[in-house]
Amino acid sequence: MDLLNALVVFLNFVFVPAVSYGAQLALGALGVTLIYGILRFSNFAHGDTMAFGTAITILCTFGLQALGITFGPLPTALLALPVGIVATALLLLGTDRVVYRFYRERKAAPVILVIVSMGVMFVMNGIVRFIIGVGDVTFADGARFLVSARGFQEWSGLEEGLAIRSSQAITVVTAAIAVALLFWFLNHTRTGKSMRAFSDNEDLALLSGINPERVVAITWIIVAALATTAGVLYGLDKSFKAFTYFQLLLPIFAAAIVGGLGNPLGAIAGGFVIAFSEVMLTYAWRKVVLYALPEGWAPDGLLQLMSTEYKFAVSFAILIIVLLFRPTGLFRGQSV
Amino acid sequence: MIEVHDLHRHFGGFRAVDGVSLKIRQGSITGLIGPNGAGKTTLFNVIAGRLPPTSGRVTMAGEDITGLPPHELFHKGLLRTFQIAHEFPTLTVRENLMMVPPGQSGERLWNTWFGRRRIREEEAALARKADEVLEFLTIAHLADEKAGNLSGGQKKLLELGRTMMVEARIVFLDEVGAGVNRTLLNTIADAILRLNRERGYTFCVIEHDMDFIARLCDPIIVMAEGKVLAEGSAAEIMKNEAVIEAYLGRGLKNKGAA
Amino acid sequence: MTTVPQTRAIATPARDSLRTPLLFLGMGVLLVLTGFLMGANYALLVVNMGLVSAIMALGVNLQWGFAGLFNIGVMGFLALGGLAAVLIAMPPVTEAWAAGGLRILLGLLLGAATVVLLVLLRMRMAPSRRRMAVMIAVGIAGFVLFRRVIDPGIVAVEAVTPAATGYLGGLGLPVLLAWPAGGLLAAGAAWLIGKTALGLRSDYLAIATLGIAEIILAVLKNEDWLARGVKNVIGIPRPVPREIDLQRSPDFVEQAARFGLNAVDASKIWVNLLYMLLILAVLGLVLLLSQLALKSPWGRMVRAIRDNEVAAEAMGKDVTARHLQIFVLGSAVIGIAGAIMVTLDGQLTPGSYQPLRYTFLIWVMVIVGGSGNNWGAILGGLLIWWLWVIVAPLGQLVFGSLATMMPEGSFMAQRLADAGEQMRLLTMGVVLLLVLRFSPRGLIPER
Amino acid sequence: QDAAPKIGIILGFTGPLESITPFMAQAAEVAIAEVNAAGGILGQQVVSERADSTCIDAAAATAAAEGLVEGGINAIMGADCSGVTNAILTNVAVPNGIGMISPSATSPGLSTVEDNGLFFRTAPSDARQGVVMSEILMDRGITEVALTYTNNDYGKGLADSFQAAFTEMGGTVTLAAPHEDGKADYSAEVAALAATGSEVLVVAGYTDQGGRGIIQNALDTGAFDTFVLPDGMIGQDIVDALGAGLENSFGQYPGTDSQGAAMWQEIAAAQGFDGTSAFAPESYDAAALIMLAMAKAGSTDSAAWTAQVMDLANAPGEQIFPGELAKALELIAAGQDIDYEGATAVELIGPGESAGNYREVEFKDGEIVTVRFR
Amino acid sequence: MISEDPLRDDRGNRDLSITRPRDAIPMDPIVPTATQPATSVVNAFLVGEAMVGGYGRGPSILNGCTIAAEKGQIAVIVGPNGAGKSTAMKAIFGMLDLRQGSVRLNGEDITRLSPQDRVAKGMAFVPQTRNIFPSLTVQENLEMGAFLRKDDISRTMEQVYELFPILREKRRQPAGELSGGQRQQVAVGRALMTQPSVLMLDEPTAGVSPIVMDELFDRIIEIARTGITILMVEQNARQALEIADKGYVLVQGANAFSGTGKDLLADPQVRKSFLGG
Ligand SMILES: Nc1ncnc2c1ncn2[C@@H]1O[C@H](COP(=O)(O)OP(=O)(O)OP(=O)(O)O)[C@@H](O)[C@H]1O
Ligand SMILES: Nc1ncnc2c1ncn2[C@@H]1O[C@H](COP(=O)(O)OP(=O)(O)OP(=O)(O)O)[C@@H](O)[C@H]1O
Ligand SMILES: [Mg+2]
Ligand SMILES: [Mg+2]
Repeated sequence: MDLLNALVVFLNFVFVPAVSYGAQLALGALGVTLIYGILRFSNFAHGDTMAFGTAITILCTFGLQALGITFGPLPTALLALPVGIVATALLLLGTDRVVYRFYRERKAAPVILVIVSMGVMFVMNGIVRFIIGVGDVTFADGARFLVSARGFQEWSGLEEGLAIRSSQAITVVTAAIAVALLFWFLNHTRTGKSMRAFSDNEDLALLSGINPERVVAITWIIVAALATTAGVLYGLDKSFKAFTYFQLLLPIFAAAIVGGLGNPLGAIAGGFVIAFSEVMLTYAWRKVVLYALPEGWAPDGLLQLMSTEYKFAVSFAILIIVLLFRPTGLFRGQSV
Repeated sequence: MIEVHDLHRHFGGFRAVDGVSLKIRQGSITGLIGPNGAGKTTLFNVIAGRLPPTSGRVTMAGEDITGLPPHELFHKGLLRTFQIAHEFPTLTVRENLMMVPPGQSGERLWNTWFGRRRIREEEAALARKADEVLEFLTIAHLADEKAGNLSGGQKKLLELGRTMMVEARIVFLDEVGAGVNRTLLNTIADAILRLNRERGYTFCVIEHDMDFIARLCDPIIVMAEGKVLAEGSAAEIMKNEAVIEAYLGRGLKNKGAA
Repeated sequence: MTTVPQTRAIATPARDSLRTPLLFLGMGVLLVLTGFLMGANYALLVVNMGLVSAIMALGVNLQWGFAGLFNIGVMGFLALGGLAAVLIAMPPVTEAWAAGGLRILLGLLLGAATVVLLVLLRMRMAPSRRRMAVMIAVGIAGFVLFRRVIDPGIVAVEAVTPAATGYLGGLGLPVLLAWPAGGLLAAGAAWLIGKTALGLRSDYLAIATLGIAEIILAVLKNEDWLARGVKNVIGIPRPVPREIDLQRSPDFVEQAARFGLNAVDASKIWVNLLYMLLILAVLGLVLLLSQLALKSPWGRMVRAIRDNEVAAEAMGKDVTARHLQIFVLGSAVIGIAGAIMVTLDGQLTPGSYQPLRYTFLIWVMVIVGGSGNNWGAILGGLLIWWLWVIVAPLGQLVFGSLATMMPEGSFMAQRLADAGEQMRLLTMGVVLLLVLRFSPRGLIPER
Repeated sequence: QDAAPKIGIILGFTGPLESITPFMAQAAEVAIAEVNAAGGILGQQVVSERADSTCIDAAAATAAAEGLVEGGINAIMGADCSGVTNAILTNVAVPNGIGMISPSATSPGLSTVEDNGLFFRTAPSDARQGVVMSEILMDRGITEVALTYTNNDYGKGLADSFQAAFTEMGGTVTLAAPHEDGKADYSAEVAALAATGSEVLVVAGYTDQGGRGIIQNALDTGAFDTFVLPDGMIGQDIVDALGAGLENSFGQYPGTDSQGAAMWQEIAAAQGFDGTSAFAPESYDAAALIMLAMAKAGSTDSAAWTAQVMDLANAPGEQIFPGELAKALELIAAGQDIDYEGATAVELIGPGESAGNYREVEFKDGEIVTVRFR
Repeated sequence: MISEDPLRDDRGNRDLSITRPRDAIPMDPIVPTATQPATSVVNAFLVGEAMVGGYGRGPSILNGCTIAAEKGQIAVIVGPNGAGKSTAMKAIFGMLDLRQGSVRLNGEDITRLSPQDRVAKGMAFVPQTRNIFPSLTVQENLEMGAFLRKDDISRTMEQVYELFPILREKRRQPAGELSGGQRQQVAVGRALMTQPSVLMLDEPTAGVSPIVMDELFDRIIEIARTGITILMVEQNARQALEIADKGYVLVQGANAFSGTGKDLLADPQVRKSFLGG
């Protein structure tokens, strides 16, 4: 019996990874949910928006590194982040100007906008690959670990290690701050309220003197900031690859939807639901149980509920079950 | 006809319908009035199966119909209109009416492939019927317009028109009059009376226009804050202090401008 | 008065009735041009797959365009259709059946029985803690029993020459039977899904269907005993003769020579034409049936439901039942298309079913064509598929020549040359945006 | 012969393999350039044309290949993924009678497909590698491993053959968990693999896909520090990215003690790209084989040149390594036998697939160090 | 698509006319013609003169009607359903492109201003339908009414709550969850928050209980007395005309009768055909 080791194993392989993956999804989902909440469509280009912001940030990071500028123990990419955000904001505003605005003025049905965003997705895809290529890019520097497995073992004298990467910590903190800020912004500032009003009833918003173009522009700028941050943090933690960012779209959407579209808190909750269900349900509990049970009680199997090949299936099944009980997500999101 | 037994419907902690018991007599035109937010529409929604009750029972001709879905109630002859018009915007006005009657053979997929002749005949009859109703509602010229393009009042008329497409046993009218021209409303009142007398429809009517209510309804039930406040004939209700206090008021204070 | 954009225009009937034939004519011209530029056979291939895409688009259009069901699990139903092709047309693997086939069947029966029992329990017992407990107990017991019975069977079956078979094989029937069977399989799955998930709305339904599609694919990819999983099933029998046999048949070569064609070209064209006839027959039937249905009170009811479910329900229409019916029908059409596609490819490769290609591209077809209009869906299917394959050479052409215009060896020239193939997606995106820009409600809008 | 010999290079330039296919195509083009510098074949310069197989979309791949055929190609270098390779083979290559050499389709299923003698591959079928890998493990005294493989025909095939061979030799695979490429997160897989308590992890994936994600994650969490890497996982890029993390690891990829691989590295380096990138050397070999076969057959007709492929690839004859294509052409012209070794020690067996000689490697100081050959 | 809750369904966004895409139908140049009515109304504070217009390329709904209101006075439009009353209101507010005619405010021609610009000029409008923000709370709805105001809005909000006490109770509830009449009160409250110089109301009393209606009319009179111009469409025509300084009867997009409220009430033909006897 060794409960401490059991706990550490659990933390190291289930809790910490799930929390940080959940936070990564949540940051992405925040952007998706915001667009849905204000502009009322599911933006398929979000994954590629994240990729674009990250690509610019990476180029800028490389520039900084070449100049010998670093950010101490923190990744240099964080220094370059503002540049990425600005570039992404410009891109999004430009896209809105040449693409989305037309359909907004025409009151196109949301599904048209969804398909249009698919077109935008293809184009951004091309742009990103053009800028940075299709290969895998690693750009993390600074201290990789807050707590490394080896370090933890030495420090605690336990058999098991616990690793916390700095990128994980930064992601979780950022996600928490982002959702708090967004919540406050939407519910307690004049601009935020006007954005919600616009999403509720565009015509009436006009009659109240709310400038729709301003609302839209602010939305895109916030989305740019969220998307770039999410993309960069994800890239720091894993690595950057255009195709993976496109693939991220699905879990991000799942997170936004299971949380309830349009609700920032929902995005966070959704991210964690997806992440935890992926990791927990396919985890082989054997090691934890080995430590937790008295000597000699050891089970012979792996104690795995589901094998990992059904990881996505399981997380989607959980998602569907959640939706069956809460048809518009955990936090009662909007629906068009 | 319809009996409501101690019906409750709560939204969170808010008791929109708070223990209502009432009877709608067969063949009557029952008026349901009360201040805004009294719970009238919610009561309708519960009876018509739109909302599940928190507790309580609804029976129709002795049969328990609590919580039945709206489409089944429709087939039992219970019809309703919506306070906020619920037209089918991309259907034409005529189609809005033609879709109403139940049991159309063309609504079975199989018949649409192998029973075209019969469908054509039925359709012709339906179209005639729809045009009659439109004529009556003074919007025959709009028969081929998309219903989404109607004016606010015209949509309410369409809402009423749908109930005239079928043989109903009981019809719930939720503020058909709001936004309808008063002259036309008189005509509608005549029609309701006729349907009631000649075809034996039972009506339950929510309306804020007291002339309309007074002309049609007996008895009148007054609701306030989720409960039944009073019940009686028009004359009784008009004199009831509580009702005047809560609902009717005493007319304009500043008669005439400047 | 000057011109007005199409969205607002209440187009005159004359222009409206001409629009569809004109657009189809234009599509035809495009295809013929493709034939001239890239070869007749290439054009035929594109047309065939375009027609299959059109069937898929019809299925999606039935669900979305007419009933407003946001199904983005298209990929899953396509895959089920494809599975049917394997299950019907591949020869049975007798060793595998001997090794554990019956065990697997028994296991599946037990699994199904458990589910039925659970449903019965749910219906028969009053909602209570006890019901919950009983159901959980039955569920777990059933699952354990199911795994106990089926697992050894699976292991045994998968061990039978895993590199070549390792699965139960199919029924060895003519592959054409797989087409309706694919529809049935997809319809069955859709019925189950619809029973549970159709209460959801818009994007929530979308993600649920997407999830179900992912689950279907996870099963297809990982249950090797069923259809070899990611090891793929290749060599699915064809409903038409093989080109190479034709080329070897003296009769055929002689016939071809009379038309002045060499044997290779003639065989390819003949085979593709045969395929085209088969596909056209299916497409025509689906189109006819759905047009008849839509131009009837049934169609009116369905549109009414799409417009306003609440009111439709109050008018006595059983919204849930109609949704289920349409979901099943649409999925069946998609399943048929899936079976046809696998037949055309001659192989089932579960790993290749990706949402971008097999769900979203189909959606693009429906929307660009004009949702709510069957002719639009067909046009969209043809056009978008054509674009999808043509932009690859096109993008390369454009970017290749751009690259040569840049100064030799410069960064841009290098990038552009490298990016040639990548630009396929970009080109696709630009074209999509342009089409939707000039025809925001689709090329052939609903009425 | 009037038209220039033309080779179609059909690979998945978009889609899941898009990050390695450019190098594969480049490798093939390097071979073509080399031949052209030596005066081409049959007195003409060889031309090539790329097309996108998408790797996943059989219908699009078929159309793209048909487009190439209409464009007058005489041979196909491709395709990459086994699925589309089969589709192109049965729907385009066989009906049109066009020869085809795939550098990377490793599915065993392709060994038995009806190809009319038109199909070859320079990548070994996975069956052999499983055995080699098991032997390496046994020699190192490792009898218990956890296994993860990329969930496609390559990964699954390799995992199957490895599992069979390893168990046969008395080893235990505690868990065989597939992973999907291109996904966002691999914590679940690593967690499950770590829970087995095995010390060694076999990763049958790709250097820039899920395989790498798994290793990264396993290193970070301290779950494993010894990895066994088969061919798809070996490349300079992963060594650069993971650095010291691979110090304890080892693996194997096709190669003999012939100097071919090293020579190829040099050529690639001179062209400015990473020669170790997965399936790049195989691509070079595929293209080279096609051209040499055409030269030997004296014809660009597929039936003619495919008949020469086996002969060229196997002994007897003078060994030909990368960069020596000019010499090979001369020898062929002189009517002498050659044995094409190329970058991957090509040896074609059975229905025309690589026999599979392997080099066992370790990763020291950021270098891929060959330990021995098997 | 329609969501679960019918009350939440009126998100705007369906009326294409409102945002006036740039390429809308261009106006024919306005040439004064003999058919235009006498210029007696020209000097009123708010005038929509000889308006002709319709939706999209459809037929004209307005056929040369003229509506005017003096500063600090109440003008009421009545007429059968579909007569074009709401359309006339929209035209005056710039949510519909006029094919002919003009709109003037305080002598200035505002025909070509966008609705937003008219809001900035002190005009406020309560549409007949979709006139609230359903997912915003009641209080936020009111705040949005005062979006352009820079001064302290709490006093006005207090006044609105006094006028409609039920709204104070429900101020933290999403407006979409209110009853029909309560929503109508929110809509009017929102417009009052603007502190406009012109207040346009399209059937403000539809669905409102008698006691609230009386309060509302009282309040409208009060507002008018502070110098605000009020233009409203009403089906509760008799009460409305009683307080009206000026009444218009619209039939098929044209003026059928006009006069003071009392005149119209006294006219037996008007009473019979339009006011329900
Ligand atoms: N979905 C809901 N959530 C919370 N409260 C609700 C909801 N629907 C209605 N209510 C509340 O229930 C009360 C009764 O509403 P209801 O619509 O039944 O009133 P009503 O009597 O029809 O009023 P009116 O005459 O204005 O139409 C109102 O106070 C309303 O705010
Ligand atoms: N968006 C629209 N598109 C096309 N036609 C419309 C549209 N809105 C209204 N109409 C038509 O314009 C005419 C006038 O409508 P309007 O809404 O102005 O009537 P109204 O006088 O306000 O009637 P009500 O008293 O019923 O509200 C109606 O016949 C209607 O069908
Ligand atoms: Mg009500
Ligand atoms: Mg109106």
